[in-house]
Amino acid sequence: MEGNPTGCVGLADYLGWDWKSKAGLPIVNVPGCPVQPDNFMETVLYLLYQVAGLAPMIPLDAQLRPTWLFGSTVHDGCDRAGSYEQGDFATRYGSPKCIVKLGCWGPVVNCNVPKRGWMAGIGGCPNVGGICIGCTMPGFPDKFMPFMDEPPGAKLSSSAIGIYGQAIRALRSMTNATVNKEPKWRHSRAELTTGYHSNSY
Amino acid sequence: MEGNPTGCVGLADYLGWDWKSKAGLPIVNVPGCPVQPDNFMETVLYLLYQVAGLAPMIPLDAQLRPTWLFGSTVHDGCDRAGSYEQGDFATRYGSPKCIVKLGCWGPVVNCNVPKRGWMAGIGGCPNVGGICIGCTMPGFPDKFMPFMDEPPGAKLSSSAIGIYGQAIRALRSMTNATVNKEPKWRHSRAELTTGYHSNSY
Amino acid sequence: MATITASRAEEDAQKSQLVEMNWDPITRIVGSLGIFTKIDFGKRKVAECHSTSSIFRGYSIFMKGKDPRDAHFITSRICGICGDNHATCATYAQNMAFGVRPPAMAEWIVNLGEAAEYMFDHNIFQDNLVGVDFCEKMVKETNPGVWEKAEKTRAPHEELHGYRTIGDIMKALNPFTGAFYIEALQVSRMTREMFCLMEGRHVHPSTLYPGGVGTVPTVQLFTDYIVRLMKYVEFMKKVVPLHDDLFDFFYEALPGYEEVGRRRILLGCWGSFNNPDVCDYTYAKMTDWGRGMYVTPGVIVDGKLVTTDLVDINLNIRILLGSSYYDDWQNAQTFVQKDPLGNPVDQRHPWNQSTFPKPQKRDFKEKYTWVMSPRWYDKRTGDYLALDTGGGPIARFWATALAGIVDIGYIKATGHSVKIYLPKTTSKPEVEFEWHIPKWSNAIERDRARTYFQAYAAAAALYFAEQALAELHAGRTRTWNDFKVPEEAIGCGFHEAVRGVLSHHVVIRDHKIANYHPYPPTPWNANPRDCYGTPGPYEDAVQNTPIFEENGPDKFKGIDIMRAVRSFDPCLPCGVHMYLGNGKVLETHHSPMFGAVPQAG
Amino acid sequence: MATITASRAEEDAQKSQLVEMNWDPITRIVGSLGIFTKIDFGKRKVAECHSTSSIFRGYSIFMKGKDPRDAHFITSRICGICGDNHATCATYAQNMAFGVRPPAMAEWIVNLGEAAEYMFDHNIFQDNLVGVDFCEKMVKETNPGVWEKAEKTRAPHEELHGYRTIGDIMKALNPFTGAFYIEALQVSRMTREMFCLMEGRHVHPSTLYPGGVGTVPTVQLFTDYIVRLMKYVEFMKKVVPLHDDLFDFFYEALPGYEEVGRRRILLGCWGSFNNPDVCDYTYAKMTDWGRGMYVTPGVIVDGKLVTTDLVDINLNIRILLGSSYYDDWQNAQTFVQKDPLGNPVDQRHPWNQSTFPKPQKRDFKEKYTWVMSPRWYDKRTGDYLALDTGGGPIARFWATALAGIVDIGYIKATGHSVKIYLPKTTSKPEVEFEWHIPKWSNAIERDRARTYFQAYAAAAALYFAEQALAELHAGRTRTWNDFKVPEEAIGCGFHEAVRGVLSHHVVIRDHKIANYHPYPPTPWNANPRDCYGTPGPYEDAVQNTPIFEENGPDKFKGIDIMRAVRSFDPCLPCGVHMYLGNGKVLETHHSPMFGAVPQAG
Repeated sequence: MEGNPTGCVGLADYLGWDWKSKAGLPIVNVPGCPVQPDNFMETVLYLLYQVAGLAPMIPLDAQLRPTWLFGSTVHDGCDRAGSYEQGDFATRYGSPKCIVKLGCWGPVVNCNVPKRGWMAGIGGCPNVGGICIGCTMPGFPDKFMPFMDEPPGAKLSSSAIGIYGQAIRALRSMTNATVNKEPKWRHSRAELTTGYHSNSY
Repeated sequence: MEGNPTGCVGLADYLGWDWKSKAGLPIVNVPGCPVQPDNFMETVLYLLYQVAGLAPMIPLDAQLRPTWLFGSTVHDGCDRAGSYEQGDFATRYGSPKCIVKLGCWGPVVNCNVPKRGWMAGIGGCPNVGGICIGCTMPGFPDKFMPFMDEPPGAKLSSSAIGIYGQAIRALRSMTNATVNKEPKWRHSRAELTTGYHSNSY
Repeated sequence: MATITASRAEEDAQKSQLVEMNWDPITRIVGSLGIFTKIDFGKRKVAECHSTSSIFRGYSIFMKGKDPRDAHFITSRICGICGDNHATCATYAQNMAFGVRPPAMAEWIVNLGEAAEYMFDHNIFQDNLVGVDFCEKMVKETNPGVWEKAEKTRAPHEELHGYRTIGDIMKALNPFTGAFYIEALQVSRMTREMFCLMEGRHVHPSTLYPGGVGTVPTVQLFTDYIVRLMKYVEFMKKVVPLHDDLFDFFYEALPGYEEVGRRRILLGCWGSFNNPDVCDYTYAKMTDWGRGMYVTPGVIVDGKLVTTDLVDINLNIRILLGSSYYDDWQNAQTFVQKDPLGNPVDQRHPWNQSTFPKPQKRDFKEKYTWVMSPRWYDKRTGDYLALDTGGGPIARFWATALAGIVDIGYIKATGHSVKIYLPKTTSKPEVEFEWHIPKWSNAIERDRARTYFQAYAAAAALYFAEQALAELHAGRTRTWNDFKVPEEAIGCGFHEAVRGVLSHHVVIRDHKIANYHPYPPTPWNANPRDCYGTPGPYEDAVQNTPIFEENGPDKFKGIDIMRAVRSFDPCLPCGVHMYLGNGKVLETHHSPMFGAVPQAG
Repeated sequence: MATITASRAEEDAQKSQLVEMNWDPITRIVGSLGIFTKIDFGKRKVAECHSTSSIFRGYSIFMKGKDPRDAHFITSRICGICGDNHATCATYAQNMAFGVRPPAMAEWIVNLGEAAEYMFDHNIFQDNLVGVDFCEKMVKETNPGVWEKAEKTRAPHEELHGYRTIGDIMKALNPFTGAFYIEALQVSRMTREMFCLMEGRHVHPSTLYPGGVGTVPTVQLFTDYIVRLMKYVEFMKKVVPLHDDLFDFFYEALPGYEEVGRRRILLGCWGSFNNPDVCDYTYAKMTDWGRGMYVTPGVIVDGKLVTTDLVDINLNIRILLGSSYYDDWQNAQTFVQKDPLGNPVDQRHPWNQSTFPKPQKRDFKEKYTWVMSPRWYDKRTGDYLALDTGGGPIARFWATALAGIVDIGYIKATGHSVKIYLPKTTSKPEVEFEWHIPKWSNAIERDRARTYFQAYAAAAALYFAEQALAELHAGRTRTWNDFKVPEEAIGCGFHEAVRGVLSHHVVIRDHKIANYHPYPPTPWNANPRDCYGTPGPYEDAVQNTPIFEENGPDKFKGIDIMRAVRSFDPCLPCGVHMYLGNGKVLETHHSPMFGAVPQAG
């Protein structure tokens, strides 16, 4: 978080992204704020299988997230995408339509929550009317704020819905790549680079 | 069903679509083959509220289906619509993409199953890889067969994904209106008009 | 020819003692099964029984001319209880007709779905319907002496299931209030979720297709299944000893109870759970891949395994008339002269059947039901055997045990028994159960086998899940192979519906369905006297049933007859109407509502 | 000024009897609460107690400069247990600052979500954490005599909860194996589902916004909620009498137990559940709409209700230093001179607070914690009152009861008690519970109130669901009203987090957040001695606690101290470390794992 006086970082930022345990296990990130409970337990179970020799090395993406959980975007699994596709966007919260113009970052965020629901298939984010604020992404929260504005990438693609699908997907993956990057102040160095200045307040 | 020697019909076809009980209650159809269990119990509960004077007349569409359950299409609530919108269609069953080209009637079928799931948010139809065969529709099954061919309306709109959203929606509602009509042989008259001829077999 | 059960003339007891009692309908599901009996209260036995069905559907008629790819979608709708068994069996027949072999992953997914179906349906039927016939309230009303004994009898396996006496078990079975009744009902939600994970929807699957499945195989899919499965495995460690205690007690408390629902050992099992390593769906290799199934197909006559060969099983199916409301098709079109191996196919075989409905008045001396009489021709003796399914599990166990083929770690068929190994779970250690071939084919053993088969299905699912995960980890995630519908073809599918044998036979001409005949378990069990006078299994089993109930005709509940019929799992029995012969209603009750206020009707 | 608790000099008992015992951390959640005590085993009482927190977050610092609309999203992340309470409270403050009044439907949805949160969190804390302190295994180890008595004591309400003796209740509370422990854990899933229906996700809601909610109100939404709620209502009919029996028994079995965790009655409640008929979020009308809340705000001093006016409550909040690791802001910027009514705002008020962290070594004579000391200025006496929240429910009940305002059919405040009416459910008749103002503010009564408040939340939810359905049936389904972020504004939100008072204060300048201070319950309860020497509530309550545990220093578990601290619901207590003064670890255990193998560490 920009301005954070503690400069706290995640485990991979601290130990290094290519850190491996003595048993050869990498750091596994199961992101989400909070993490979807079944995503977490399922990852633990996978690692138990792996340790027992019943599964190969856990498949992770470049951000060390399990690929089967974080391989698709929120939009890919969102049951409101039908309204997106029809160019039929919500203009106020509480509408059952696609809320991308109200701040939802779904099209560029890697997360399975709308598809899986939050608990026993109940709840979630854009599928139940909550804008996706990107909490599974390395760039969270700074790159997604202010949350309630339409994301710049989404603005482009939601007005470009007339363009051929291939083009849209290319556009998406660019934006997706951007928010999958770490903010510059996440590192294990001693100096504090979040923009916090103790004398500024 | 075409060719059915029994000529069986639904309650509204038999009693008449404007039939009312002595208490002024209409026939309420909760379609689905089978009906989604929560949809059924929820409708019963609504009617109990209504009978107790705690709710107004149950809101029904022209097919006597509760509007809050059957007001949207399968596609409107499908978490694979994002792939439809990107023109990225599955070419074989088992793909996580939109299966409209494999026979899914979702875009023109009124049903909340992909949104609600089948049991405790688990299962469903196109959301889990099963083509929608239109089992909540008056035209079911005849107007949707053969099931595994791409629906003619969908073929049109899935290739027309480049067209402006408004146009697509207009196209949809036409097809949607068609399949919401009864097959001609559903009636309460004595003669059998399903196309069955006892001497033909 | 020849009747195969010991023939029994209608005995003429004292007129005052012979009371006609009818249960119609005996099920809530399409089929409207009715059991018409005459009971000899003098000799305390059933003198005569007819099984009837008052409904006609017409599936084999309106399937004609349809696209063959639609077969599994349409035939799933035959049944609101075991629709998925029909859909699965139809895809087996389609695969053969279209010449397509699904990827292994698809077979594991189907096997996991069908295993969940067995776990679900046997559980809810056994513990929420059969159980009511054995609960405190029912036993108190029908056999007060047995109830007194039950209260005093310690349960041998108390340490495994937690109930001190047999009476405590019976109390736990009381509908809506019994602890075990409630627990079983909750478990049934979980198994249905397992089913929906694999096949999309219950009871008509959305994700089954010829050539494979539409389900997307992921770590999440199998994890979600396995976490529920492990809870079921733990539940089984309680359920099996609980039912053993209950059923053993009945033999002890009511000497001679083995005669209830007993009939000659004539069991059919068409096999379940295809093995993708060997199953290529070709008719030519059906003998081999049939024997590769994880429940072995077989026909058991008087305790001997006559065959395990699906080709043999297939060719000797005969559909007889005699007491059914149809015209004969002996001289109608012959669709299949020879099977793909060159064997001749009988005109009374499902491939060649034509359906000519002929509605008429019910007459027990003539025609009295819409059910035909499926028989299995025993070429050794020339008998047309009225095989029953025993409600499914007893036949599956018997065939699997005698064949001695299945050996997958969690399950081992020994030639005389079946061992089931359940691993450690949250709060219970690992357990090995062993199903032994019983002395009788009767009500109690049909019910006992059902419980053991729940454990069998769970054990098999553990194996299937491991195999599926291995495929997934190896990156083989394809679930469907493409095919073309041939201009002309035939196909057959063999499966086990929850309550017994299921076959689908299809003939394709001009890319369309020319003939289609599904044979689910109920026609095998509920059929009437055939043209040779051989009664169907229900008729046969009920006619042999002695009456242990202590009530006379006035308060008669017919509990022994109900236990006999229910042991066959006639879909989901729910409504029971009881009439006195002279047309007066004696009593009406709905067994799942037993304990609630009885309703006249 | 002046300390408000009876001041207590450190008594110098025999050196050999005075043992230093520390529990650090006492919670698993951010905050790392540590309780450092000196226990006098001679006099069997606690001689001294310090409450510390070893972690600093910096929220009030990095909130500066952010978009004010982001406040609820960010502040939700303050806590992984009650994030939704923060989000809700933040939207209240935003609504005031932005001048927006949400549609009534939105308020009902938020109320239903927050009611579900109370039902969820109180349930899991009470029955899966507090309960363990009262379970068979714990009581056997700490007070064997009490256990013997419990086994022989009949439970007065056996017919309502099904447990014959108090010992049976204690057995049912055993972690992981006790029947009630397991049932409560399962219920907690259901209440969390209820929460997710309304607020999207637990624990950081996705559907809350300033101006309303994004949840789509449908018959399905409320039906899905109500079916779960009715199960919880049924559960409450068992839980309330069960806990009454358990807590009453402790008073009886251990005379003097009312002194455990007892302190002067100094309770704060900031009110919960806004009433959309009156709540317009303007500061000008806050007095009125605050009194319209369905849990009445109030400050109770020595059993008297000093105020129910949110303006009064707001203006008299003071943040003191004294033992905290911060530099003072007395001479820093003043953000708000006067409130919108023209009342002066103190420099020590959250609106004017500046945060200057100053990390340093822990020194119990000087600075020893990151927690500041919130106080409430009592203008009648000039005291800076160290109000506690009593873990939430006791303060909410006390204020609501004395105010006598709430009267919604399912709940009625009488002026001296609160009546809760629960309607008929599946298997239990309707029930009326009545919470009476207790004699003491102590551990047992805090715990008892928690149970009753679970029933209160369920009863309130029944009312909210009816109101929401009425809105829905009337067609008023709008859930959000638009707003503009003003260039300059101030706002405050008052709410009850699960474990007590919660306030958010925001100052907006140039459309950005210029100052933001959230005050959740834990700073109120866990704070250190302030600049006047007044100890914080934990310190105070623990210092007053006599030791009933039968173990000496060697096997000491500190159960009475744990019960005292846990009664305040210090987030979710989980890890408990215990040290002897000389640095040697006496014992370590994690209470939710109590019964499992203890781990050194």
